Amino acid sequence: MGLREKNDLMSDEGHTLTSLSEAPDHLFVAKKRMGKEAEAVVRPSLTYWQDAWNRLRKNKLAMTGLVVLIILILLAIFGPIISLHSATKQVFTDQNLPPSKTYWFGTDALGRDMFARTWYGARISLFVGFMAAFIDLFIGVIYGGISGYKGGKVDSVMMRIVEILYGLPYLLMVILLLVVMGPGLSTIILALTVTGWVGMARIVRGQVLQIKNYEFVLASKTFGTKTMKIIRKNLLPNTMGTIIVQMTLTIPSAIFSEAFLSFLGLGIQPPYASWGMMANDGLSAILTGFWWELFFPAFFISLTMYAFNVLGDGLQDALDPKLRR
Amino acid sequence: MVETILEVNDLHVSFPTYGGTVKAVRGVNFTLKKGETLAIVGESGCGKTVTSESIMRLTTGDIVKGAILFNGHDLATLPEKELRKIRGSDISMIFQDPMTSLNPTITIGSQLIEGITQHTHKSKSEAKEVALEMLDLVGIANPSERLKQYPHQFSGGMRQRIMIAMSLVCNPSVLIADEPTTALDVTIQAQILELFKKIQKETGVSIILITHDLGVVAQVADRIAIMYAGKVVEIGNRQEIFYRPQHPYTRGLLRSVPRIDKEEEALIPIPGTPPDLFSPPKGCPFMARCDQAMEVCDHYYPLTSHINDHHKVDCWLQDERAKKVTFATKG
Amino acid sequence: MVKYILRRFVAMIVTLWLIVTLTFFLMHLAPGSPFNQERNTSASVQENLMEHYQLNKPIAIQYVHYLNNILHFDFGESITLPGQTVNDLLSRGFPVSFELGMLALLVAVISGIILGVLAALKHNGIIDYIAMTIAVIGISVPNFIMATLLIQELAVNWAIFPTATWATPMHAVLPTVALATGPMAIIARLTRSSMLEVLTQDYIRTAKAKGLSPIKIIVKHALRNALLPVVTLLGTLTAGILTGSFVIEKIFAIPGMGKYFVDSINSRDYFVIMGTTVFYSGFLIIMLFLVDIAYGVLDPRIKLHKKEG
Amino acid sequence: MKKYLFLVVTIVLSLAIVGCSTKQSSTSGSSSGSDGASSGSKKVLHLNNGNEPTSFDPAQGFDAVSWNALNNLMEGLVRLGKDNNPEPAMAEKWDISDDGKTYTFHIRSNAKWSNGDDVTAGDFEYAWKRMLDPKTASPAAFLGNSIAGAEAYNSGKGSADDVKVKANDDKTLEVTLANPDAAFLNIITNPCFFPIDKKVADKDANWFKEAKTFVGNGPFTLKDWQHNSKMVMEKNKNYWDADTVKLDEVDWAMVNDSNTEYQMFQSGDLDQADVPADLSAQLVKQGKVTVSPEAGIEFYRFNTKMEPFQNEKIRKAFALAVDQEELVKYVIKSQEKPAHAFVSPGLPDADGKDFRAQGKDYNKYDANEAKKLLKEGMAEEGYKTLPQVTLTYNTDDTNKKVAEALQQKFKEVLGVNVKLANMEWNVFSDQQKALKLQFSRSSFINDYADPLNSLISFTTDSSMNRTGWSNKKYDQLIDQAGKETDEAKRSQDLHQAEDILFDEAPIVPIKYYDYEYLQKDNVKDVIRHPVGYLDLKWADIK
Amino acid sequence: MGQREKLVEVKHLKKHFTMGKRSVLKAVDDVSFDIYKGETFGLVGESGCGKSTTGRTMIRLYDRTAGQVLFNGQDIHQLNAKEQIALTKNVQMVFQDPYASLNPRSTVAEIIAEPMDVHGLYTGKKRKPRIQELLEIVGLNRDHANRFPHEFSGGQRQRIGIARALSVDPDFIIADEPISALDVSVQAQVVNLMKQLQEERGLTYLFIAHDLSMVKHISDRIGVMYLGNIVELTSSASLYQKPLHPYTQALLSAIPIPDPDIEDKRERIILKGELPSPVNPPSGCVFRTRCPVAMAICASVKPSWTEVDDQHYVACHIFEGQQAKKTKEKIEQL
Repeated sequence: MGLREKNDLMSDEGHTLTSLSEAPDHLFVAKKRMGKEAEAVVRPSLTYWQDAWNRLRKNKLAMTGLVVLIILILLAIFGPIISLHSATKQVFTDQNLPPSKTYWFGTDALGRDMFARTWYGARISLFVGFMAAFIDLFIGVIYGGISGYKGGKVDSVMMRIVEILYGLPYLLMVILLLVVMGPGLSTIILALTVTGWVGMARIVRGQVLQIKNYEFVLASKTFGTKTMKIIRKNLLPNTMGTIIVQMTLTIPSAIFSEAFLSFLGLGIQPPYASWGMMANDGLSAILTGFWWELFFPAFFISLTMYAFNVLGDGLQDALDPKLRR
Repeated sequence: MVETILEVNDLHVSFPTYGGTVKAVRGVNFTLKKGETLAIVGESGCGKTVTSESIMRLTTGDIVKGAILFNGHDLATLPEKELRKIRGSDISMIFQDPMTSLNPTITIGSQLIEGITQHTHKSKSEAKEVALEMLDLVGIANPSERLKQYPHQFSGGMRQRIMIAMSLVCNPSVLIADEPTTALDVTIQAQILELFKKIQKETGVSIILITHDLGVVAQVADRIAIMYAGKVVEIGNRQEIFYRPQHPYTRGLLRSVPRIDKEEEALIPIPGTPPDLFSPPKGCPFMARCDQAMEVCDHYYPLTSHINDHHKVDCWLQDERAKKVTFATKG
Repeated sequence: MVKYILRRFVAMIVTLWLIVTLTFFLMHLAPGSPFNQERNTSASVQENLMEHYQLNKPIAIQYVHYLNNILHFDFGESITLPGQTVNDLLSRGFPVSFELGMLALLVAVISGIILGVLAALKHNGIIDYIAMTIAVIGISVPNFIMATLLIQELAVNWAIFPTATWATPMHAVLPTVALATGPMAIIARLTRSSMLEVLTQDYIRTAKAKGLSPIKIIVKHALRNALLPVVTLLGTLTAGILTGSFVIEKIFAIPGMGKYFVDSINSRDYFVIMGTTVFYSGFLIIMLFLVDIAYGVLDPRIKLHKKEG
Repeated sequence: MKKYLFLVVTIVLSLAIVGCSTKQSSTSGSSSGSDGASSGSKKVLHLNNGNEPTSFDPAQGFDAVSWNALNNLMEGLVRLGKDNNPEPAMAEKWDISDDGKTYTFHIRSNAKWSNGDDVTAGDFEYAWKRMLDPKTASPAAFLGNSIAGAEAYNSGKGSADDVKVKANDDKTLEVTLANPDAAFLNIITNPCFFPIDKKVADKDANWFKEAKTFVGNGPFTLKDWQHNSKMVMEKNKNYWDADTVKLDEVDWAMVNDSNTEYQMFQSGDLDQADVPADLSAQLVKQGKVTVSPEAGIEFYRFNTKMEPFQNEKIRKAFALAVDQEELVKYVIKSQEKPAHAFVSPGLPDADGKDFRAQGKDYNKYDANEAKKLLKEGMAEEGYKTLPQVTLTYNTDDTNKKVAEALQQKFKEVLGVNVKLANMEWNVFSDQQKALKLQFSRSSFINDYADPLNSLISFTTDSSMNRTGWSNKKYDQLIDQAGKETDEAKRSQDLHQAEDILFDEAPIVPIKYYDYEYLQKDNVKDVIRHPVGYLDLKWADIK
Repeated sequence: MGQREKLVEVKHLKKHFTMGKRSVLKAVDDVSFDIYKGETFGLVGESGCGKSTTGRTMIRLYDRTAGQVLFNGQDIHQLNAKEQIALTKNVQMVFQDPYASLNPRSTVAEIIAEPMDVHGLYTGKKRKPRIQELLEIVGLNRDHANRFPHEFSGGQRQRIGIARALSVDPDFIIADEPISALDVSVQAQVVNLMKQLQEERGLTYLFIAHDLSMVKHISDRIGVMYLGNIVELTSSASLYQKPLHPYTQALLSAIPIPDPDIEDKRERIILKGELPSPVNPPSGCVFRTRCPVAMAICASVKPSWTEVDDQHYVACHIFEGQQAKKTKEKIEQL
C-alpha cells in the first residue's frame, strides 16, 4: 500500500500557486507522450478475494471474530494435548472442584477435567457445526442452483417441496430420525441437516435467479458456452460470497441446535461430550453454584456464535459486490 | 448587476472508504444569480453530484473545507436544525432517478403534503390544496385521484414531474436539479425541460442544473460550469462556453458529441479516462488526456484566469508563455 | 384478491395434506409401540386395544380412515391418556401455547425493532454496540439456560416474579422473556442491517432534502421499508418460537401443546402426534400466509393476485 | 479501539449473568413458606405431581402420576397403614377361609362416596370385573391373576361370571383365589382394586375425566382439575375416617423439570420437591433431605443369548467389577443403598422380619476375582479378544453418569473398552424385551410388598426376564413358593431361588431405590409407601 | 444499393412474453427488415419499444413467437444445437452495461477468450498472443490481460466487450446499446473504434440505441421502433432530412442540439403523454394515442408498410392511398 501513503504525504493543495507567473519558464514545453498513459490503470491489480480480504482486514470487529475462531480451533486441536489431565478420566475424589492450578477449568460432577473436556467438546461441536454446514452447502447449492437456473415449473415444484419441509415440525423429524437411526454423531449431523439445507437452497436460488439474468451470463449463452461451464464459471463464483456468508451463519446455528438436541437428551454419546451436552450436564450449576460446569461450555458456545456472527457480518460487507463499483 | 443568491467558495468534499480517501470535490467555486439557470456539466465521477448534494449537506461525504453562502448563512457550518428550515423551503432538490427517489410505500399525496406541513403552518387540507395545485402545474391529470396512488403506479416521466412538484411546494428560491432527465427518454426529456422553462418563468426560481448532456445545457442554461476531476475548470455564459471555449476539456467535450443537425463529421474523442480520485494528480488532472499538455501542467495546477468578469478558466494555456509552445497535432 | 386467497388456500390444503401423509408414514416407520407396557398384557387385551384404536387394519386403510376423520375434524383419541380425545388436548393446550407464543412474538418484534433502529441510528456508536451485544447474547445463549437463569435470578433470588406455572399475568413474564430473547435478537440484527440499507436509499435523501426531522424520516420513511424483510422473517420466526416453546413450556410447567407434542412422540401416541403435527403445520402455514398478506399491505408494489417474478 | 468494546462488553455481561446467579444460589435454600400453614386458617399442602395423571379411572391409572392422587381420592378394601402393612379401610374386617383361598370382606356401614352414596360390595364387584375385562384393557389386570377365573377372563378364555368376586349383599364381598396367596391383602391395596360408584358410572361413562363429575371415597375429594396444569383436592367430609384427616386442601402442580421443581421449592411455591441429582450431596450434608424406603432396585441385565455373555464366568467377571458402594457415593450421590441382591429391603419375610436382612449379600466388588473370572471365561469360550460389548441405557442424565462410571470401571478393572449407547425409552424397552440389547440398564419397582413379586421376574417365561436366562430349579422354587401357605417354607424357597439367581449372574445389581425428597420443616406425616403410593391421610402442617 | 447482398433478413418477427394467464406482453410485434453485408443498421427507439428484444431474439437468446430470422439465408431459429454453436462463430453480441456484461470473477484474458474456447480457436501457444492482439486492437495494453474487470473504467470495459466479440472473427455483431451507459467523451471512443473495425474487417453491425444522434452518426440505414413495431425505415441521411412518420419527427425534434443559437430558434414537437403499455397496446396504429395528427382511421386499422420514396419505408395512414397524398405536403412542412 505504499502508493497511497505517498499520495497522502503530498497533498494536492501544496502545489497550488498564488499567481500564474510563479511557474518556472522551462516547464512551458509540450509534454512528451510516453505512449498510452491515458489508458493506464492506476489501482493495483487485485483479485476479488484479495480485495475482499483487504476490506475485511480493515473491519476490526470481523477480524476479532476471525482471530477468536482461529484461537478456538487451535485450542480444539491442542487443548486436550496441553491439558494436564485426560478428558475421560474420572477422579472421584476430585469432583466438582473449582478452577485451580491443577484443574484450569475445574472438574465436573464425575471428577473429570473440564479443561480437557471443553476442548474435546470444541472438537465435537466444531466438527458437528462444520459438517452440518458443509452438507447444507452441498445439498443447498445443488438444489437451489438447479431450482434457480431452471426456473419456471421446475422452480415452483422445487420451492413447494421446500415449503413442505418448512411446514413439517422440525422436532418431529429430528426425533423420528434419532429413533430410527439410533443415536450417534452421524445421526445428529443428519438431523441438523435434514431441514437445515433449506435456508441455503433458498439463498442460492435467489442469487442464481438474479445472476442468471446478468448480461455476462447472457453473453456466455450467445457465445454458445455450455450450460455446465456457465454454471461453473459464471454462476458459482458469483454466488460464492453469499454462500460463504451463509456458511458463517450455518455453522454456529448447527452448534446451537446440537445444544438444543442435547437438552432433549438426543445428543452425543459419552464419554465425550459436545459443548451443548456439557452445558446441559452443567445446567444445574445454576442451582449448585458449580458455575464453571456451565460457564465454560456456555461461554464457548456464545463466543463461537459471536465470532461467527461478527465475521459473517464483516464478510457480508467485504464480499458485497454493491460496494465494488 | 443581478443579485447573487448562492455562493460556493473553495468547497472540498472527501469520502473515507475502505480503500482510502476519495477526494471527490477539490475546491469548487461558483455563484448562482437570482432567476438564472446555472448548469454544472461534467462526466460521471467529476464531482458534480457531490457538489450539488453538498449545498444542502445531503452528501454522505465530509465537507472538509469551504463555505456555501446563502442568505447570509454558511450552509456548510449551519446547525442541522437551522439547515432543516432551509431544506425544502428555500432550497429544494430534484434527483436523477425518479424511480428510487420517491418512497415506494407511501402515497405521493402524503409525500407531497409532508413537505408543505413541515415548513408552513398550513393545515392538512390546505396543504392538500397546494399539492393539487402543484400537480396541476407540473401537468399531471386527475391530480386528486393520483394523490392517493403510490409511486410504482406512475411512469418515469410522471414521477419526475411529481418530484418537481414536490420541490416547488414551498416556493423555493433555489432549485437544484441533479441530472433530472438522464433516466428519461428523449421525448419525455423534452417535456420535462419545457416544464423547467415554464416553472422558471412563472416562479422566478434560480436553478442549478447538473447534467452531462451538452444539448440539454444549450437548451436551458444561462451560465455553464464545466467540472473535471473535482474542480470547476471553466465557467462562463452559454455563448462563451459553446462558441468561445477556453479549456481543452470543454473543447474536447464539444467535439466528441455527434450532432443530428450536421452531416457526417468525424467525432474526435477525448482519449483515455478521467483520473482516479483516490490519488488525484498533483498538476492539472486533465493533463494526461490533453493534446496541448505542457510540462508545467504535470507539476502545478493552473490558477484561475479571468477572460472577463464572468468567464473564467483554469488552464496553463492562458499563460503568456504558452503561446510560444508548439504542439504536435494528432493525425 | 379473493381469487388469490382462494388459490393460496387450495395450495395450503395440498401442502398440509402432504405434511400429514409424510408424518403419518414416518411415524409408523419409527420403532416402538404406544402399547409398550412394562409387563406384557394378554393377547386378547392387545387385540382389544388394537381394535379400539383401529391399529389392526392395514396401514393404507388406517391412512384413508385417518384422512377421512381429520376432514371431520376428528383427530382421534389419545392412547397414553386413555379417554381423552386429541381434540380435548388441543383445545386445552393450544390457547395457552398460542398466548405464550404471541406474547413472545410481540415482545420480540417490538423490542427487536427498537433495538435494531437504535443501533442503526447510532451506527458504530456506543448504543449500537450495546444493542448488538444484547442481540448476540440473545442469539448465543441457549434458551434452556436463559430460562433456568431467569427463574433463579428473578424468581428465586429476587422474588420479583413467580417461578413457574401458568396462572396470573405475572407468571407469563419470565417464559415470555425467555422465549422472546432469541427471536428478538434476530429481529434486532435484521432491523439494524435493513435500516442501514434503507437509510442509504435515494428516497431518504429526498426526505432529508424536504427538511424533515430525523425522527420523522425514520418513523415515516425508513422504518416501514426497513421492516419489509422483518415481516418476511416472521413466518420462520413463528416456527422457531413454536419449537422453542417445547423447552420453555417444560421448564416453566406451562400447560401448552409443546408438552403433548414431545411426550406423544416419545410414547408413540400416534393420534396425538398426528393431531399436533397437523395443528402445528396448519398454524405455521397460516402464519406464512398471513405474513404474505401483511407484506402486500405494507408494500403497495406487491400485487397479491400476481405471482412473484 | 471502540470495536473491541463490543467484545469486552459481551464477555463481561455473560460472565456476570452466569457468575452472580450461581454464587448466591446455594445460600438461599428453602425460604420460609408463609402461606397456608402459618396463617392457621387453612392447612394447604403444595405438592408437585410432575405430570398430568394418566387417568383417574382406577383401572387405567396404573402409574405413579395417577396413584399419587388416586390413593388419596379413593380407597380400597384395605389401605397401607403408616407402617406399610395393610389395615382395614373400606372393609371394616375380613375373614379368610382355612385353605387361605376365600376372603370375605365386610364393608363399613359408614363407607360413603363423596356424593353421599353408600359404598357397596357391588361397587367393588363392578370395579374389579371391569378392571379384568379384556375390553377395558387395563394394564393392571395381571395383579388380579391370583383371583380364581381372573386370568382366564382377562385373556378372553373365560367369562366375567367365572371370576370369583361376588357381592353377597350390599356390604359383603366374597373373593375366592385360585391358590392361596399370602400377598393378596398387599396386592389389593393397589388403586386398581379401588371401587367405582356404579350408579355414577352407569350414568356417565366418563365420570373420572373431570373434577366436576369425579366421585371418590378417599380422604380427599377432587375440587379442581386443570388438565396438564394443576389439581386441587379438598378434605372429604363424607370419608369414614374424616377426623384423622388434618389437611384442608392439597394443591398439586405439574412441573416436569427437576430444576424448576427445586426452584419452586426454594421460592416456597412447593412444600415438597425431589432432590436434583447434582445438589444431592450438598443438601444431604445440610440435613435437608428426607429419606424413606422404596421397594425397588436398579440393575443391569446381561443378555445370555448374546456373546460374550452366554458365558457365566464372563458375566460374573463383569458383575464383580462393579463397585456399587463407589457408584452410589460418588456418581449417584444419594442416600440410597448399594445393592448386592435383588429383593430390596423393606419386604416382609416369615415372622414379619425383613427379607433382605435375612438374606445374603452377593456380588461384592472384587477386582482380582473379576480379572481371574474373565480370563477363565475367555479361555472357556476360546476368545483371544472379547467381542465388543455395548452398554445401553435409556436416556436420562443419571443413567448416563452411571453408564460413564461403569465404562471407566470395566476399562480399569477388566481392561475392556465398553461402548455406550442411549435410547429413548420406548425403543429401549422394545429392544430389551426382544433381547436385542447386549448389556442394558434396568429397574424393578415392586407392585406390592412381597419378595415373590420381585423374584418371579426371572422365571423362564416371565415377561420381565429379558435376559434369556432360564433355570429349571429356579422356576420350580418360585412356583412352589407361590402356592405355599407355610410362611417359613415359602421364605426358604425364595431365599434359595435368589441364591441361584446370583450364582448364575444374569444380572448385576446396582442400588436399592429409596425416596429422597426435600420437605418443608412444618410438613409432617406425609407417607410414601415403599410400593409407590403417596398417602396424605395423616399428613399435617404444623 | 438494392443490389447489395443481404446478410440478415428479419421477416415478420414476433416475440411475445406471457405475463400471467391472460396478459401477453407484445415486446416485438411483426418486425421486418434486412441488413446488408458490410453496413451498419441502426435500430432506434425509446425504452420499452422492443429494440433490445429484437436484437436478443435475433441471436436466439429468446425463442421467437413467430416469423423468421435468416442469416445467410438460414433460419436461425431452426438450427439444431450444433449448428447453433457454429452460428455463434459468425454472430456475436456486444452488451449495454459494461459493468454487468463482464463476469467480475474472471480475468480479462478469460473473458476475451471465452468465445474462442467455445469454438476451439487459437488454442495452445496461439492463445496468449491472440488475446494480446485483441487488446491492442481495441486500444488497451497487452498487460491488462490478467486484470479483473472492476479495475477498468466503463469505456475500457466496453472495449473489452468488443474485443471478446471480435475474438472469433465474426461477420455480424449485434451491438445492444453499447454506448448508452458511457460518458459522452468516451462514447465517441467506442463509436470510432467500431467504425474503424468495420472498415478494417468488413463487419456488419446491428446497432441498437435510444440516442438518435449517435445512431444517425454511425448507421447507414435506420429503423425507428415504437411499441414493438418499426414505424419508419430509411437511410440515415434521409431520416433526418425527410422524416415522414410523426413519431420520427417528434423524436428528432426532442433531441437537444449542443448549440445555443440553434436551440433558441428551434421549435419542437412535444409529444403528449407517455408510452402505452405493451401488454395492452392501442388498437390500430400503436402511435395514435400520442400522435399530433391522428385520424379516425388510425384507431381501427393498422397502417401498412409503404415505400414512400426509394428505400424509404413508413407505416402511417397519412401516406396511404389518395387521401394521404393531400395531407402529405402539409406534414412535410411541419
